Amino acid sequence: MSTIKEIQTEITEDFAIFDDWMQKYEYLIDLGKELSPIDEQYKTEDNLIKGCQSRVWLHAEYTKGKIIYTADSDAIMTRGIIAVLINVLSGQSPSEIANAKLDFINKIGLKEQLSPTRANGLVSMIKQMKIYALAFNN
Amino acid sequence: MSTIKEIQTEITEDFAIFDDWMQKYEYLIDLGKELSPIDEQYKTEDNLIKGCQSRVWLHAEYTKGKIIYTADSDAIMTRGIIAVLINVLSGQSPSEIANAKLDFINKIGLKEQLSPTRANGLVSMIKQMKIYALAFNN
Amino acid sequence: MLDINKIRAQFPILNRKVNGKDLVYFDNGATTQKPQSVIDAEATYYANENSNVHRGVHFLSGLATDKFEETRNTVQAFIGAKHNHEIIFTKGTTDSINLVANGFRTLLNKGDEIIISEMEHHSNIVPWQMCCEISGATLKVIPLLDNGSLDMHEFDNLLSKNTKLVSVSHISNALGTVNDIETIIAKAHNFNAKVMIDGAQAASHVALDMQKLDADFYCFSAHKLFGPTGVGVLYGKEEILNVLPPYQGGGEMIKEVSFAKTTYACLPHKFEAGTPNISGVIAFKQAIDFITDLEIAEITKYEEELLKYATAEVLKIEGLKIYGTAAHKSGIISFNIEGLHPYDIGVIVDKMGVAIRTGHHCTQPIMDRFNIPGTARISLSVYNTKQEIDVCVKAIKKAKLMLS
Amino acid sequence: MLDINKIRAQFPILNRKVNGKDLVYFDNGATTQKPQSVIDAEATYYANENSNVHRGVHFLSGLATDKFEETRNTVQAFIGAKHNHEIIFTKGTTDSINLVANGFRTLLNKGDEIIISEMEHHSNIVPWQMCCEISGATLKVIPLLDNGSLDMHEFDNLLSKNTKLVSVSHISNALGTVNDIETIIAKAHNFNAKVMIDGAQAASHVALDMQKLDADFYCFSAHKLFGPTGVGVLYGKEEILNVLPPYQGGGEMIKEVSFAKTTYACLPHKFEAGTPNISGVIAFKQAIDFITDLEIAEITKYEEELLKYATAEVLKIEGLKIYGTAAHKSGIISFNIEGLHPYDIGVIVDKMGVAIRTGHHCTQPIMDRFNIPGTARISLSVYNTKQEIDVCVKAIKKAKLMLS
Ligand SMILES: Cc1ncc(COP(=O)(O)O)c(C=O)c1O
Ligand SMILES: Cc1ncc(COP(=O)(O)O)c(C=O)c1O
Repeated sequence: MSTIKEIQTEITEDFAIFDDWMQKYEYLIDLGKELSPIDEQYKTEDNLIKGCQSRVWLHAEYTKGKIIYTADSDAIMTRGIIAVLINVLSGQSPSEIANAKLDFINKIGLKEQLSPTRANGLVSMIKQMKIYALAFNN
Repeated sequence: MSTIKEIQTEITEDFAIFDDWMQKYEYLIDLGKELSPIDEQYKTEDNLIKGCQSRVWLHAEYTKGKIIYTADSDAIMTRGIIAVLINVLSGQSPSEIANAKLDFINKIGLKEQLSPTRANGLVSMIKQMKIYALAFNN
Repeated sequence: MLDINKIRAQFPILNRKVNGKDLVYFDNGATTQKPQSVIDAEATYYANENSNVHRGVHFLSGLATDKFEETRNTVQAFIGAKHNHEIIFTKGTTDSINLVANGFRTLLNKGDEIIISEMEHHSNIVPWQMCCEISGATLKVIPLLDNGSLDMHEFDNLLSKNTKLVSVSHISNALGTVNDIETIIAKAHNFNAKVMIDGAQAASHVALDMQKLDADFYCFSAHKLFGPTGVGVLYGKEEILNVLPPYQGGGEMIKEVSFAKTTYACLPHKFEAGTPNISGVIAFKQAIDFITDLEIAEITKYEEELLKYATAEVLKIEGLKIYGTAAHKSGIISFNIEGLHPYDIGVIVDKMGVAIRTGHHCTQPIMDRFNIPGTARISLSVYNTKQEIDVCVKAIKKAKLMLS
Repeated sequence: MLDINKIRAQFPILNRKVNGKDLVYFDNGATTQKPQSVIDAEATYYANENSNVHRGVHFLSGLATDKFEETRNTVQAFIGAKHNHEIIFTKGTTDSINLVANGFRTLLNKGDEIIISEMEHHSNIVPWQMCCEISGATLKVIPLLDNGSLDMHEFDNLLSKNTKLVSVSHISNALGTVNDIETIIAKAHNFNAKVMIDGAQAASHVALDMQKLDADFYCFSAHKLFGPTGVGVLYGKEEILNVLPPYQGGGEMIKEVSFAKTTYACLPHKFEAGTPNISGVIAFKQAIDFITDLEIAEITKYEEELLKYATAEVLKIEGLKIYGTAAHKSGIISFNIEGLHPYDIGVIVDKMGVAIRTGHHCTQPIMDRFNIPGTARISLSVYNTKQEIDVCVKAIKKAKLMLS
């Protein structure tokens, strides 16, 4: 399995192909559509991360030294970004996740969507992913 | 006795002599010093008109169809302006006072001191003088 | 007739690009843009006149105070208040409503009732919930009809001798419904209830006359009226403001302070504790002058025309549903497209330079009523044009294509 | 060393004439003047970036929100708060104190005590009087010594296990006294009482470090700190802000609203209902940057030098008495001249271009303590000079001559 760093490089290259925002957004929408669904039983209040506008559910499981994340959102653009984040972090070890620097976010131009002041719940989602990593690390 | 209009003209001429604010203010201070004192028994809470900064006491007496005002203030500049106002209004009939247009205020450059938003109680004093006039008119 | 190009020229932000495209600003319900005169007034104040108000005897303090009070007189004339001390400056509509709701706590008893409606902005719900919790009064809610107007029949049923206050919006920010507040006020007064009108969405769109309307309280925000942020107006009838207890304690609002006994100042100062937003209030005058120069009736007419056009155009988009279809509406179109989340629509049209709002618009009970997570909302102002509506509709269509 | 001419050049108002004379602005305790960077920031915001914050997904809304939050981070760094959500934006010091006093109503019981001092500004008196009236708690007052400092011995006597909160000013606006708040905080904490510090007169003059100070609440106004009117800061420790009930109800401060149950948002939003003073908060960042660029320690040093000079110079005027002669003072000189009313002095020096404040400075209990109707007050800022002090002293002498 590739490292977090390698996956980020890959994603950055994937996005570099696109000339304009529209192609990039269409790609994100496709990723959102393809995101493997979260098990319905995990779409609970407890797993809900509330942004002002779109809702995000996040579930984490720890097996064989790795964390497997599944997630969902009611907005498709948010799902697309979730798909990218899961691609990067899911299946990695807690310590790698906890220490990961997610620098692809700036590089592929998702910064706006992932600014701490945005209302889409994604920043809280990343925070929650790291909190799981720290918890499983102990 | 001169009419309110005549007195105002006189006062305007008095002030027109002065070249600068300093002479004008010194004149006002002198008027303030010369203001015939209010009878101490009338310096009551009831007769007190509170500006934020200087206090004004106003007393009115109705005799022989005329209103006689006496007034005082703890600030000398305020006393000076009071002296001018009493000069203009005291000894006139209620209806003349009630209808008086005090246009000398603008002409002699006391507008700043007598703006409705000033904290010296003078505007409230003029209002109170007119209220007495209306009361005695009935 | 209004010369819209001349109007647009007064708003510098309308020249800017967003994401490489001309800005199309349709988020006027959230806040309006500002004409150059308002921007200049703030700058001029700070560069030439800045001083604290109401307290100083020096020149600048007098100047600032005079200008500050000039705005109060301008607002008085704008809404037809009887006295200038019936105009209280607050920091916004939310502040104005809280001021009244806080004061009413002490005037209400268990068994008393407050009536609001299902279409209210959170700012006209939560303060009354807090007020009821503390006073023991009960909150009653006028329900919505399917077209987004108030169920006036139910309103009649809710009114009783227990009703002490009715607080409803003049115009709904999420649905655009213009409420028949004249009737609401008259009916409430029949039961001796006071009426507060949340005019946040009305003051820049329709003419206001407090004498005709006979509302007991009316409030709005300067920032939704081409004015600065951080300034609000609370109008209240003198006799009611006199019995309402003060809200905040502090400088300006007192007559005498001692540890034994503090007495409160007269109106309007009783409700204006502390240093106010002086620059904002002073610049606000320019915003009102902007409106009165255009004539509010002309604005209403033009916006009605825009609304009619926009409604017809968006309805051509298949699967699009408008929430709020009352007969009497202001320039607000809330909609969803079948199968799409409003957030996604908003994010994509933004990339085409079009600023619309998405979400619950601080009106969750409306969203619950229609069982939707939110809507996308176009809200119009007098500087908007039909061409902008065309751009917006095109952008929505593109978003639909991309998202489907 | 500070280059005062360079500093002055940043303040456009300092070039203006008043009554034909160069403005000498010594009313900084009431409000400070604004550097061009602050003025420009407001104008730029309105001309390019204006949008409502925290709600929109469109570009301008994101931009405005980011800038708004940037100021919060700047304030956090400026006062050394642990978290940025410990910074609440209010409309001013008065608003900040009312927010806390209102919340404490529900946390206090009969028999509990609040301690304030005899030197407090009305804004730090009246809210606590209101709080006590409603909660049944008792207000205790630390008396003043003749030199205008707090009677710390009496403070010790007042402190008890009943003390729930102590609220005192960092620096007195009427006397200039710098209180030993470190000691006050430590002593209050020994009794498990919370401490609120009114920093209105401190924040632009002395360095602040919440970690070292350990205050539970600290507040100040932007307009006294070279920033816009209508913006205030309330700092509170996270754990205390979390238990304090919300103040105003409205948009932004909720998590969910329904008529059955409303839940509140997290910090800082819980305390920021409604549209904030967006332009003011954004421009406020420039004001703090102005201070940090100069270095606050340099400002303190320079102002001490000015104070020393001004004190010596005014004391040369016969019959002049200074109120507030504590060992540790900030740049404020409150005085009276035997036989003269401060109002008269103020009116006359104004004619010579000198803006000083006269009156009770919203501290009537101090005036009562010294049995005077008011004082004339010179309050200094970093852009003032010794030459200006000379002009002011000359003007006071002239006033004395005219009035005697
Ligand atoms: C010590 C002190 N506290 C509180 C205040 C009130 O500040 P504001 O009027 O900005 O609310 C002031 C300023 O007048 C002050 O000097
Ligand atoms: C109908 C209505 N009421 C109240 C408000 C609150 O106004 P503000 O945020 O300016 O306090 C708004 C605006 O968001 C509104 O549209």
